[in-house]
Amino acid sequence: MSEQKTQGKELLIAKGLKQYFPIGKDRFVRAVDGVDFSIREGEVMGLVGESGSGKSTIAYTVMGMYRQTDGEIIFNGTSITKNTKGRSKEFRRDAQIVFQDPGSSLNPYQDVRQILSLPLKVHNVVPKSDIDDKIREILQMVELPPDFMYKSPNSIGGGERQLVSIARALCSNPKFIILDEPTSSLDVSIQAKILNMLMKLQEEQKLTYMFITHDMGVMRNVSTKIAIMYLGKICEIAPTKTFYEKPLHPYTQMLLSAIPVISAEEEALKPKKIKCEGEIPSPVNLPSGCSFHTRCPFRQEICTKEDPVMQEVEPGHFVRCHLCQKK
Amino acid sequence: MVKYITKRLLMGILVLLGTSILIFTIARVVPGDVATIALGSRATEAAKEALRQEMNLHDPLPLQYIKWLGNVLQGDFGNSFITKRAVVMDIEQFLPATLELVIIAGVFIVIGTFGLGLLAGKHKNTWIDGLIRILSYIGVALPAFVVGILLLLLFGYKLEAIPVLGRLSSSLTPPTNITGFYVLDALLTGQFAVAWDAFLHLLLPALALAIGPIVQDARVLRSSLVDNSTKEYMAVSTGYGLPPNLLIRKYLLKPSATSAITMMGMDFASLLGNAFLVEKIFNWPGISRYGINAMLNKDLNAICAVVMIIGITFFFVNMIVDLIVAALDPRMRKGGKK
Amino acid sequence: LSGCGGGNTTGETQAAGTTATGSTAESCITIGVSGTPDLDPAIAATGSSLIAAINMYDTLVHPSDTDEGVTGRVADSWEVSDDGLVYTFNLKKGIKFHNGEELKASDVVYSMDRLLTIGEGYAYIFSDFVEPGTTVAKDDYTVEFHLKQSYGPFLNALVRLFIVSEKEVTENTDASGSYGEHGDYGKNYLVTHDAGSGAYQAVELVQQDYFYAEKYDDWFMGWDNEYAPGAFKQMAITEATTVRTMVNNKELDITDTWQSLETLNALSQIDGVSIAEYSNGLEYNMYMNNQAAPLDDINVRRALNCLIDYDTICKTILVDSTLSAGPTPAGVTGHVDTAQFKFDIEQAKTYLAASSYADTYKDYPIEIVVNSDVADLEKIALMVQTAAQQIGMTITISKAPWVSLIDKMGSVETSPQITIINSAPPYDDAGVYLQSRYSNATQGTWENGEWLSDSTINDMIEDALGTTDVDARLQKYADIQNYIVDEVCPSAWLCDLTERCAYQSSYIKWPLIEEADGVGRCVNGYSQEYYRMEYHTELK
Amino acid sequence: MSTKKSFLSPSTKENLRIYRYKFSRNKLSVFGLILVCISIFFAIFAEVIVPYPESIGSFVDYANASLPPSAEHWFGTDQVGRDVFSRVIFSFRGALIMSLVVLVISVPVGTILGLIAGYYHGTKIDAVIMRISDVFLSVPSLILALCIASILEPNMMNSMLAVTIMWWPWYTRLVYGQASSISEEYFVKNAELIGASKAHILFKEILPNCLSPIFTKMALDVGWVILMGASLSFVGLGEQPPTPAFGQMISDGASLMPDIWWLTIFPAAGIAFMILGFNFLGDGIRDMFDKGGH
Amino acid sequence: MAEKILNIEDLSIWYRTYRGYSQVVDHIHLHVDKGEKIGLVGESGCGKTTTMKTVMGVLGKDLIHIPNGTIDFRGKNVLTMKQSDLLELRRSGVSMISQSPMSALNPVFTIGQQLMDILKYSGKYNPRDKEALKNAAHEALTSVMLSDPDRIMASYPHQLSGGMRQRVCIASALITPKDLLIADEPCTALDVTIQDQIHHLLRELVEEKKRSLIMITHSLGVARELVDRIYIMYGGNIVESCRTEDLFTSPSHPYTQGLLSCVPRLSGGGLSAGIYGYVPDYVNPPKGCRFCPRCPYAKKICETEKPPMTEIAPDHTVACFRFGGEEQEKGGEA
Ligand SMILES: Nc1ncnc2c1ncn2[C@@H]1O[C@H](COP(=O)(O)OP(=O)(O)OP(=O)(O)O)[C@@H](O)[C@H]1O
Ligand SMILES: Nc1ncnc2c1ncn2[C@@H]1O[C@H](COP(=O)(O)OP(=O)(O)OP(=O)(O)O)[C@@H](O)[C@H]1O
Ligand SMILES: [Mg+2]
Ligand SMILES: [Mg+2]
Repeated sequence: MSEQKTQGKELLIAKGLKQYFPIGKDRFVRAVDGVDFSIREGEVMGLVGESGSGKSTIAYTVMGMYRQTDGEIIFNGTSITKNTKGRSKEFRRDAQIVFQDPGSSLNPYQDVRQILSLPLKVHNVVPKSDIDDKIREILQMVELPPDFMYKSPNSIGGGERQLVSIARALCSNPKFIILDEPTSSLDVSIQAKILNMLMKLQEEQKLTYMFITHDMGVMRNVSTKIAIMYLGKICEIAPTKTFYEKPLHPYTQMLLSAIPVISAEEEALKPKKIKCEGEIPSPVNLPSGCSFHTRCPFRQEICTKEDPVMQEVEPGHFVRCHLCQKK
Repeated sequence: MVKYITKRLLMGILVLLGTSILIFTIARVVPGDVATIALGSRATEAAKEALRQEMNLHDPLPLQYIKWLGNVLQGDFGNSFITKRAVVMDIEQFLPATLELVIIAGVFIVIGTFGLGLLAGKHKNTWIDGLIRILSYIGVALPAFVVGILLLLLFGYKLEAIPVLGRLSSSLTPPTNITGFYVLDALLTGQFAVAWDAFLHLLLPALALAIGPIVQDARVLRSSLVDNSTKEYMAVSTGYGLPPNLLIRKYLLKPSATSAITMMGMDFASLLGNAFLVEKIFNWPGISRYGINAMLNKDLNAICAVVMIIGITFFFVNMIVDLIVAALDPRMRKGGKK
Repeated sequence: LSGCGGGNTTGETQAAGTTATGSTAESCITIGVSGTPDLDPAIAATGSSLIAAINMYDTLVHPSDTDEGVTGRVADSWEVSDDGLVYTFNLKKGIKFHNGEELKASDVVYSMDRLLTIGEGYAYIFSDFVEPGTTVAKDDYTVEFHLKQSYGPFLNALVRLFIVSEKEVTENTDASGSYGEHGDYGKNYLVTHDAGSGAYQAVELVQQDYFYAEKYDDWFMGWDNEYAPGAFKQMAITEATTVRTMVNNKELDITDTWQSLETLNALSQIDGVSIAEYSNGLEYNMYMNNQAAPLDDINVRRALNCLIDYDTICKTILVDSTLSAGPTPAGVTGHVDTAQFKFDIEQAKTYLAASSYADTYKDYPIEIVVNSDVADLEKIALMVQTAAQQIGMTITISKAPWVSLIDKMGSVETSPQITIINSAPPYDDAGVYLQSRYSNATQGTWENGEWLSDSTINDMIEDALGTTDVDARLQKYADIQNYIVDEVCPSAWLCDLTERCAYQSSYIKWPLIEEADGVGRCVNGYSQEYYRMEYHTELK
Repeated sequence: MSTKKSFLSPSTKENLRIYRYKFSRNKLSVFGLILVCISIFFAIFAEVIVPYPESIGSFVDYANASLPPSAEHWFGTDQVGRDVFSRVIFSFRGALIMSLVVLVISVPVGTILGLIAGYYHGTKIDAVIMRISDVFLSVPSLILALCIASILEPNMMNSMLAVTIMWWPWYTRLVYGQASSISEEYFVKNAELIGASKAHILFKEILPNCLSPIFTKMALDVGWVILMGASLSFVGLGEQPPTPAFGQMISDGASLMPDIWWLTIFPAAGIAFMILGFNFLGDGIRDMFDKGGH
Repeated sequence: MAEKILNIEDLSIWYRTYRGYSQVVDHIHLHVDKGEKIGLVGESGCGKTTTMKTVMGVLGKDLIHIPNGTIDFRGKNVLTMKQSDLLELRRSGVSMISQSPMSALNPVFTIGQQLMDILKYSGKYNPRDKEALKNAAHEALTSVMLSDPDRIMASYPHQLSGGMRQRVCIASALITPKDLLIADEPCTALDVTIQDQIHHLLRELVEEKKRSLIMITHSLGVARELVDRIYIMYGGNIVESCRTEDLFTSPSHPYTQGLLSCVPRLSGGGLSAGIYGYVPDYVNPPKGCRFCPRCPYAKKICETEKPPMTEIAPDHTVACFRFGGEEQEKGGEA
């Protein structure tokens, strides 16, 4: 299913998005440092990258949790960054997020019913009298039994908690959901189940996902296009198939080559092992030039001086690397 | 570090200003005729009027405050209604006595807390732990003044074992005033008998003050010891084959000490103000008793001064405790969250 | 604006004597007091201050030991002009102040003017009829007081004029004080020093701790009494446990008189400790605010008078006190026994029925405010409350510290409906007592909580005080007393207080107590003239 | 609609069972609960259960004054002949009322301010609220309470007022710490993103998570308030006579130690009884909300 | 057969909880040979860490109860060891890399202080020879690719990133030579690239110095790349053990099969449906096979009896009634 080309209009466009966090005088964590991407309706865009590369920050910035440093976000044709006093009501209804940590994303002092009724009430999805029915319906969508309504988050497992989070995101009939590592803290057996359900929902309800993970295996199976992040910048975007078959950026290659796999067949797919070296620089003191040059085995003179720009090497395949630059 | 301290100091000044406004307002707005309170109801009208002029009572309140603050900044809190002299002189006289008492009590608190706390933590869920727990409940439930009375009766009255009243036996001459602390001054001037006598006088009131905090803080220490002993890093350190004694005294105690130290700091600082009952019972000429007298007699200038002095001391003690805690626990540095 | 003056005597120690700091004389008598004294005789008003002043200063006249009236002390003799407006005193020669200066007439003048100008302490007993600046020294040993109006008890009042050394005070004056050319009038100096000529001289005052004074060897009265204490020390201790421990350890020789019955009982169990009983002329009064309903009706006041169990008060609560007979303390010059109320609930009912509140008194709860510093007052209030309950009157009790009580009594609106206070004449004269208790002039002070505003009484008192002839004056006093009880009944008179304290009778001889026939009597404060006591170190 | 049961937590049987288990696991907590219940019982039914109800009000009986404990007077009688047992029992009421009034006023005030400051962590609102509470915290509470109580009229009302004024900042501080960390949690962020009102976020999302330390502190504070009241009484600034109060009785009795010991010891024991009860209870509540499993 | 360095026989470990004993580890058998690398694979919460901490003897008696079983390390039972022997065991016998780097370091001491103490009490160095201790610490830190050992030594844990802390943990476990190294998911906080390097390091260490390794992980991929033999654990039971190659070619236990199918493949091909149901409740575990409620092949007997470990091929044992026991023949197909 990931192969199919979805040709919708562009639902979310980010241009030159920057998010810096001040830490003391004139020092910033450059968590997101100028990224551009767009997501079409019905697409599942995967965002991968190692821990701390700024994946969640992109998600939170899009959702409007931070006062964004720079750049523009266009959602459904309108620029939402103009609205500095938080996001509009429509956006809050149409865009939802499922957080990474199931432990802290549900209020331990509310039961599932209360948790789910909040978005229903705020967005007046159904009349007050129908709230309970609607909750049952939504629980059914995520394959939880109706009597889950009365459970408290403390008494259910991590997987179920994540399902409740997903149910909450579905309450307001959104168009777009950001999934921030929805399964990374769960077991493989439960992960598979949740991923399946997510994909089913996406198809049924024509949803658009931004799917964040660091698991390349998962990414391969859920996304239609993949963006890979390194130190606050996107270094490669490509349709899933191309991405795995013809990775161009050295970092992508390095990453793919290091993935532990469970069959020889997969082994064959991996690029040749690239020995990595060097420290990961901190996002506070970014190196000059390409931020990956400290670890890059193919580093050249220019890499230490000039920051490469994003280039479309073939339709839909963007790379940010001096080596792949078309002259 | 320096920046942190400066920031704390600035913040402290702000808070102290707030405190001064609070206390000044209370002292000026609420009571009746200040002049009558100060001079008695049979004083002549001229005398009363003179006092009102002196205290600027005819000015609007904010102006009164500013004038008062101006004087305070020059070290002038006005005259006490009771002692009829500059409040500053009273404070000079009474503060060292209380500080000496409270410092000894503080030493008791530190020794007692760590002693009992470690004992209970080491023998958790045994009878020793239980006994200390019961002691701590008794400590919570028995007010210091009751403890003081019991100690006084037992040691001073029944056993006559320890001199109990005042700072020094009346047969001895107080040492020359250097620091105001009798024990220290006597040692500095080489009068060892005086130092010993002064120390004996300190024992019981200090103990009465210390017992409550000791048993409670020991429990705080015990519970953080027990909490931390289940932490992953303790299991890991155990796994490295470090000797059990080192584990408890170093690896467990240091991260566990901070909450108890914070508590001890708070207790220590509040002793200064709350010592009055004990001071009263042991006839200790201290600032706390002076403050209570001032309050009961509506000695307004003295009240303001005492509250401010205690506020300042409180602030410094808290700051020192924070610095100690920061020294012990690097996570608390950079003015981090508690 | 260094208005407060003298806050900058930096570093100076409390000591008056240069080197004698704290070294305690062998035979030092230690007395418990409720607070360290004010040494300045122009300010002194509290009990402990009075004791200190009496022992450190001399006065022109001294209360007579034998009969009513006064005998000369500094004054050798005196004359009164016929119109009673000029008093001339001839002073003894060779009296030396503690600083070695001789006491002269100018010192007396200075002392009077200083007292009046400062206007605190006992100034009020002179300020009505003596103007500052009118007293003159005719020569070194003759002083003349010129009164504005005639004042009968003037001689008696002079026991409160303590003579300070002009030289010593002026030498130690802080020029920046608020008394113009007099600077601070030596006020700051006299906080810790004395400037007197009396039997003892101040050595050290540690605020709120103790005051220590030593014998003045050159005292002009001489030291016939070889066992007289070499020093006295007033210690500010009130806590009963502390007092007990100290008495037990023989560290305290005489306690203050505010110890509870139980404490005194316990103290008397200690070997060598006896209870001293004497009367300072203190009378316990239950003040009723005559302007507050329902106390504005005389019959209600009378009813309350009948609700007091006088016997229990005198026997059980204020042990060994005597029944009060009228609006002045017994034993004061000019006192007469008046009619007395009895504890009689039926009688109370009758009075109540006769009052204008006969039907409504139940709607008027009455509040008794008691001084929280005196343990026994609450018991009396409780008794009244219990008795009142029996006839359906509601009485509530609240406690207030002395200062707020004074404050409350400052105006008629805030004055408690009922409060219990003891008062004594400032000197031995019934008239001055009547004036301070019942005239309009003292309304708003703690001595007068009745708010009588009765012009008849006012006039009578004024007339009596202006009478110079002793017998005529005393007759007028008698009339006033009877009038007050019979026609006004503004208060209830609970008892004449017998003050009780414990003292170490095994080594202290206290003539006032031991030679008295029954309860020793004296003018307030004079019970503790230490030069008269004997301190037997060898018996300790 | 979400009714009362939603306030604390979803009242599933499981949760209640866990709470009950955790609470009752420590026998002392149960003991504390019993002590507290007895105290409340004493406070409510004092007049009915005491052997000498008249001793509570104005009553003097000098014939029976200062009697030692006996069969008729379990705790003896005081200097005016009132039954000490009856007075001790009755004192529970004053002590409870005092703590109740103080806490009922100071806890909500402190909590709301703390919630606001914690939620707006790092802003001006936070700074203003916390500095004001610092002002009150910068002087030992007993001193300031005494100061207020003595300058105002010294009676029960004013003592309570004074203590209340001193008390709220502690809750502000406590809740502030909690709230500022809770407001970082994802469920709060989520509620914000959904567009819930500030009131909902403060009271429905954050507040329930702060309740356990609040309740624990409240239980322990009852003891402190009682002690504070006793200390105020000791210097004559508390409950007015003849209504019995622990501190008053102790301070009156203290001067009579050790001969008439029963006047001090029994009221002290009464205080100890209540404080122990509430402390045990507080420990129990803390255990109950304790996240740690075993 | 090689010398067994660690041999766990019939071990059960119960946690004391408010609901009663939580029977987390249930009758497991496990052994490690000298020079062998074994993997312990299973989902979160199945008792891997618990087992290994018990081997180290760091779980207090007030926390756990051991109803039966023995843990022999170099022939001595750890469970009945004297304190001094236990210290010796920890100093030279076993070391463990903790799973949670965030809480495994004492927050109030610098890394240097902590490393130095380990060295000082290891008995391998002269405690007074500061220089030697420091060098050893430096070496350990560089070996885990921490580039600036001096700065790291002077840092407190909270000043380091999660990845750095994890590498510090690894370094302190490797700092003195031990016979057996237990690595409890050592790479959770690390990037795949660094993870790869650490695995390389571990492999080198064990292979060159003839030590043994227990690698705890929930990733079959990691196990496949690193270890010789794999134990699959489910719900406190060891359900299958075999050589690594065999596991991927002929997984036998239904759980193993499910697990393998759940792993998303790099080659695409969609996602599996996952394993039906959830992990058992340890306080009231299923009476028979603990996997039974989730097992597609479950039969009557699975509900009531525990399946024994059955050797279905050399070095390949499975605990399932589909193999072995009287049910063996019938169980083949379903
Ligand atoms: N509020 C903040 N203040 C300061 N720094 C922040 C803040 N939030 C994130 N960062 C920093 O920004 C960087 C990117 O963080 P982010 O959470 O977006 O990473 P991530 O890719 O989601 O990582 P992970 O996989 O661990 O979730 C990190 O270095 C992080 O420390
Ligand atoms: N102190 C404890 N008290 C009670 N139960 C505990 C305790 N520690 C762990 N458990 C339970 O024991 C079970 C096994 O825990 P353990 O940490 O051994 O699992 P694990 O296999 O290491 O899991 P993970 O992969 O998450 O590390 C879990 O269900 C856990 O909830
Ligand atoms: Mg993230
Ligand atoms: Mg684990």
